[in-house]
Amino acid sequence: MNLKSKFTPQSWPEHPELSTAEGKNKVVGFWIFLGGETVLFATLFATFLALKNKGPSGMEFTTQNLFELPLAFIMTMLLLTSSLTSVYAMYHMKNYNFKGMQAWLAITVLLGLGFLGLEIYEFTHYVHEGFTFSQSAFGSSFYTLVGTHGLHVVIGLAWIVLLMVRNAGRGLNLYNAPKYFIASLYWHFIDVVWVFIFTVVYLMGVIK
Amino acid sequence: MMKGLKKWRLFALLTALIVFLSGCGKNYLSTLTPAGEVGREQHNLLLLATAIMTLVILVVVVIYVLAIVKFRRKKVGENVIPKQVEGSTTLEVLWTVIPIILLLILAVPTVALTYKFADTKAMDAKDADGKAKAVTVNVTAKLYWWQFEYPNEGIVTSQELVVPTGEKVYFNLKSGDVKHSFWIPTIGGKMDTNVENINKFYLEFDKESKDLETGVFYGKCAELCGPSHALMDFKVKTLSKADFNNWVSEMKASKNHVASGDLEKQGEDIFKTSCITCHAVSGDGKGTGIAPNLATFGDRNRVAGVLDHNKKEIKKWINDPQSVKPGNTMPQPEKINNGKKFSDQELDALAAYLMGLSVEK
Amino acid sequence: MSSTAKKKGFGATIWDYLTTVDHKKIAILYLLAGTLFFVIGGIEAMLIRIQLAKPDNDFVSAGLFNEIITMHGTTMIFLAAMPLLFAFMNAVVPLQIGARDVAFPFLNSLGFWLFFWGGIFLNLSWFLGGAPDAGWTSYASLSLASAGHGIDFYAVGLQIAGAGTLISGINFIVTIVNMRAPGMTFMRMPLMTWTTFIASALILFAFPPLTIGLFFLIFDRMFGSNFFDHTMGGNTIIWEHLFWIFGHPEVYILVLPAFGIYSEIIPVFARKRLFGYSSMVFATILIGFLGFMVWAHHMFTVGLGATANAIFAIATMAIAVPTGMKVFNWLCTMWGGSIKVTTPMLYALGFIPSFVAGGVTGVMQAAAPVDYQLHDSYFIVAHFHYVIVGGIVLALLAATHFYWPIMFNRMLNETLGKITFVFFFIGFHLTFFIQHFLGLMGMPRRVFTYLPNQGLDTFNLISTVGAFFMAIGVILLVINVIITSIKGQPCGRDPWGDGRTLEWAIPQPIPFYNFKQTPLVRGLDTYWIEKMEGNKEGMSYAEPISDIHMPNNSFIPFVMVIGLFVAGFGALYNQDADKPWSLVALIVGLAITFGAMIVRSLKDDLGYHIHKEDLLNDKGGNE
Amino acid sequence: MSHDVHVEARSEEEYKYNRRKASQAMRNQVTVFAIMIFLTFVAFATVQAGFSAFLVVPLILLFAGVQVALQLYYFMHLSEKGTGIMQFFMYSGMIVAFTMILAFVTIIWW
Ligand code: HEA
Ligand code: HEA
Ligand code: HEC
Ligand code: CUA
Ligand SMILES: [Cu+2]
Repeated sequence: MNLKSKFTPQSWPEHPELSTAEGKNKVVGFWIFLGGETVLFATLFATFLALKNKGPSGMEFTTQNLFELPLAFIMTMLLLTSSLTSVYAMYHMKNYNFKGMQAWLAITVLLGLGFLGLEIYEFTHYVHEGFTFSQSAFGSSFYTLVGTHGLHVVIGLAWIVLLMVRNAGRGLNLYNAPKYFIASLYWHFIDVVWVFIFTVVYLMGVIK
Repeated sequence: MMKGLKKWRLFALLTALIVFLSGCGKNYLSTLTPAGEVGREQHNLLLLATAIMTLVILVVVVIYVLAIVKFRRKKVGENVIPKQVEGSTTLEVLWTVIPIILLLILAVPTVALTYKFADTKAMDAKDADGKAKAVTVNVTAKLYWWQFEYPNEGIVTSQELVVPTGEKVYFNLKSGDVKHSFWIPTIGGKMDTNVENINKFYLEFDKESKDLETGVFYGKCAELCGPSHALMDFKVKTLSKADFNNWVSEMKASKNHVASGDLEKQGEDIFKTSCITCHAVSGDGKGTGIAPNLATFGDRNRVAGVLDHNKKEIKKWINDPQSVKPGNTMPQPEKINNGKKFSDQELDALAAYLMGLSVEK
Repeated sequence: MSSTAKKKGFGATIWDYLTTVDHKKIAILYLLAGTLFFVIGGIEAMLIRIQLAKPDNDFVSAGLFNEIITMHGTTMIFLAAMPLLFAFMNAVVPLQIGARDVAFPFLNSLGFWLFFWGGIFLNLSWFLGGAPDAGWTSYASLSLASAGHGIDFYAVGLQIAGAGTLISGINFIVTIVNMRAPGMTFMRMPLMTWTTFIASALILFAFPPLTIGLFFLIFDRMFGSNFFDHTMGGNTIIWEHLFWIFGHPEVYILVLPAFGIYSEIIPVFARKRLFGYSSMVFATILIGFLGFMVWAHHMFTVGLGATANAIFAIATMAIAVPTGMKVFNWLCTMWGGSIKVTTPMLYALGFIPSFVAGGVTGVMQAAAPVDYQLHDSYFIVAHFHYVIVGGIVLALLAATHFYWPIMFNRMLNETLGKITFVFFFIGFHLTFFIQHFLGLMGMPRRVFTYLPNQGLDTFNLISTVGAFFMAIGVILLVINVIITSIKGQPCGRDPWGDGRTLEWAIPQPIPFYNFKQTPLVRGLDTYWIEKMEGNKEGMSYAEPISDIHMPNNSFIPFVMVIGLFVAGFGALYNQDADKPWSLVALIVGLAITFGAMIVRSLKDDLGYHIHKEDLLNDKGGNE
Repeated sequence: MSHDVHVEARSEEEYKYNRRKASQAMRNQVTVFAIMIFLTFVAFATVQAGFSAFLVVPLILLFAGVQVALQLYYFMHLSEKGTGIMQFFMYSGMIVAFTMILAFVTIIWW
């Protein structure tokens, strides 16, 4: 396919991410990868549920006295909103509006960074209180589950930023449209996982 | 459940076949010579399963042989193009339904027995003194030896499990270090000893072990647990209820054991300085959990589960336990005897003393 | 890059293979590496059998024995059986569906190198202070207690190799979903393709639990977490579940492609359409699905409780039904056909009764109360070697003979092939049949020795003798391969005469771009249909000849994997205080990997085109 | 993989129509977002209010399920045509996930 072929909004296909064979492969492949990721996170959730509040005898930390809902709520809002902004970005991508897309992605990244910052704050806070990765099985499973999600956020951010920088000078084409599209899928998936994290870890954690 | 089934005749025949095929193994070790209710029921289910499976294999092989014989190209003709058949719904249904029926025949007793073997409610039945009515043994598996504690009787032994015949014996199984698995093939199927929880199950012992070639049933560790996993054997002595009660009181009395004779006395002295920190020699109490309780050592069938039970092997063991069971936790003599090996004479003394530790004489 | 490049030097060939993204060459790489590991695993098996030939033997020591069985199991499953199956999947599936290559050629190469270096990493443990010794299952209590770095090699090595497998699995799925030639509907796909598809789906869902389990193990051993340390609230049963949630589907990942291979061979040599095609497809899917519902049958004695045991027992038994459908369909394919007993067919014929025997012992074990006796005894060893050797290894040997013409344009010697079969087959039954009785007679598995006069001596000796027969068989095969590569003649298209599917329709040697024109698929067994209708070309085409777009070769996958390989050592030695360089290795390794990834994503790699004129001039292959 | 796509310029008419359709769809997305925010809010609120766990847990799990479905079907466009295979793999993954979690909360003791 030709990188240089120029498009107008009119000639830009309705599904740019699917209009090349490579694009189709990428999108289908990525969805299948997400199927695998589902199981990966399920494993972490399952382990967390099995090890929740388990520790050396006399351990003081429990989900009830550790977690704070307001923080989790703010984090949730940030991430949910970033999901919407990336929907906007894809909307502009399909309209062949490169600037609009980049702008909305930038907002997405900012929201993601906010989320990440809060998460780091939360973790350092716990560590200060003495609740660490190696303090108990509960600690190990908590940090691994939430941390793996955090790692996904980091990767997602890096990915989006890389795409934005890389393509800033060349605009949209059929070669990079699928890349943008799957990056946004990835970002939504991160949000999907978070929905379960705040429900299962935080909300179900603080219920007495 | 499977009562009154005439089919057992057929199974007897099949057993005979298997016996013929295998020589059956030894009656103190083989699962094919069950000597207890649990083992027997498992054996019966095994035979039922074998019968079904033999049938399946037979059917397949008959079709298979016929197909090969009838439809070789030599017979059919070199250039014949066979009819390209798509399939057959009737046949599909047939070979879905028949296996399901066969599996159901297997599944019903499977489920029933699974629940039966897991039924340990009787363990909780207490008599007036708050003691459990059933004989209960707390098994602790350690690298590479077994401790058997009898909480009701307040005694402890190791390496050789002693149980009464003719009643259900209940077990609490636990591991002291890594995972092991408790298996007495002739008596009944195994149960793991986990590190984080206690498993419960029961076994029944029909036959008194003194009639066996070896005098005891053989027990095995069935979960890989390190280099000497293969050597983590234990033995089972089954006694009539009366003999068992007798044994229990002898065990309680074993704390009063005194060594007789000079050699044994000398052995006792060495033992008191080097060994007593780990090994108890009284069957009374709960056991140290560090090393096998040696109160019944003289009555044993093997040394450390695997060596022949005589003075020569005892000396070999004490002199170099690591060469016998690599990775086991009993220290080499240098470690416990001020950096020296035991002299031959000291070993003799220890052996004599250990042989004298007995409750059954 | 042109199709006319002739006779390359040795160095150029090596470079070509290091950078190739062509599925046919990657297939050859898988074949070579898989064979290497199969021979290593086989030698380990021989050591096991020699040690057990007589009671109280001291051929190898207790600790070493545990290392050998662990490495035997791990090597055979992860580094021999799977890659060898991948070899044939890679070689055949794209051709069968009329595709130019797999969906992600770059990832295909990455997957291979990950597997290869992961395997090397694991095997280096032999030289770097001892191999893993906790069994291929590596149960957590023991694997945490195990001293030295053996278990670390296991965890990190499998992590690397496993990533490769996962990538390849996704690749196959997308290939099969997206790259089928026009007319190739799902219900016209050959069974090799179907089983590859389902096995890949199983990989997709089974490997993540293993990945996580291995991470837990790595964290526990190297970074101070407490997943499995019960004194800190951890639980070793979690490992057992994770391992078997992976482990059980894994055995179907192995056996389904093997079923696929038989489903190709039997119709060809019975000269008859596969009986009950749609029920075969249905059975494959059902086996895949049920495969995820039965893992706890490996844990009947753990103490999960009667209800769990009963449920998993029933679910396990259910798998016999779809598997039975397959067996009877194969039998009915032969029935009424015209059977020619070539070497591949001989293996297929040997497979049927052997696998059924292994399968039914599986069902016996599924009866939980019986399994209380059988678990961790030699009966289990007998069961799984019957299904694995009788199912998978026979399939691999069959496929080697069957697909050799496609991969190398040569035929392996038939007579020698049949002799190989006889040795291997007799040896196989001799070795493993008797082990059923060893188990029933009270011999636990994973024992480095046993006491004399317990009735186990003779049978063990017989078993060892059988293993030597198998070794002779394998050596004969190697000889056959060597002879063929020296003296073999090009065999041309459809050498078996009765090929039915597209891979046989393509001219030999196969051009590096596969099909000059995308074929049009007009039904199940396309090539057969065309042949029956007298089409000399063997194919109908879906489009006129036009330019072909090809991906570029790339060295990046190799570099990425080397980075991970180095980082693996860094992580592994990070726990040792006396190895400060380990942190450097970890960082440098990861930097290499990420650097290579960034290069890959920054550089637009658009491939190149083969022009129509060149295609028209190209009369045959690319050699 | 072998050929470039031929992208045909759409007629002005068609283009306008598509544009309208897209912005209509975008408005739907915003509605979906509003629902998600609402669900999240209710979930946090019921927990904060301290109702009985037997009531709250199923409720918030249900809400989570709905939210995820919305994400998948609207934000990630699974509701569009030609996504059968993707749905198949997602659902298969979820079945495996569910089985595993069920097992871990029932048969792993203390
Ligand atoms: C390719 C590999 C493979 C395959 C295909 C199978 C297939 C099966 N396996 Fe096996 N299994 C292993 C590899 C495999 N297994 C391995 C490696 C282990 C040990 C791991 C370890 O611990 O190290 C193991 C262990 C194992 C266990 C655990 C034993 C234990 O450790 O206690 C069990 C228990 O249920 C089991 C059952 C089964 C069953 C029911 C099948 C079924 O799929 C078989 C179905 C096939 C048939 C039944 C034959 C054909 C059917 C018919 C002709 C129809 C009619 C049949 C009937 C009505 C019965 N297997
Ligand atoms: C794909 C899987 C696979 C395959 C193919 C095999 C093949 C074989 N296996 Fe293995 N086996 C396992 C998977 C496999 N095994 C697993 C998973 C375990 C459990 C491990 C554990 O407990 O953790 C196991 C365990 C296991 C045991 C039990 C160990 C124990 O519990 O103590 C035994 C014992 O007999 C055994 C034997 C054999 C033999 C004789 C072969 C033979 O079929 C091998 C045949 C091949 C050869 C003989 C190679 C010949 C080549 C040469 C001799 C060299 C020639 C060289 C040149 C020409 C250069 N295996
Ligand atoms: C650190 C503790 C320790 C000390 C000290 C120790 N042992 Fe042991 N001993 C063990 C352990 C542990 C075993 C079980 C080994 C096994 O079977 O794996 C054992 C086993 C034995 C056995 C075999 C037991 C049986 O039931 O078959 C004998 C006999 C024995 N020890 C004698 C001695 C003597 C004599 C001494 C002193 C000279 C001694 N031990 C000192 C730990 C110790
Ligand atoms: Cu203890 Cu094996
Ligand atoms: Cu299994």
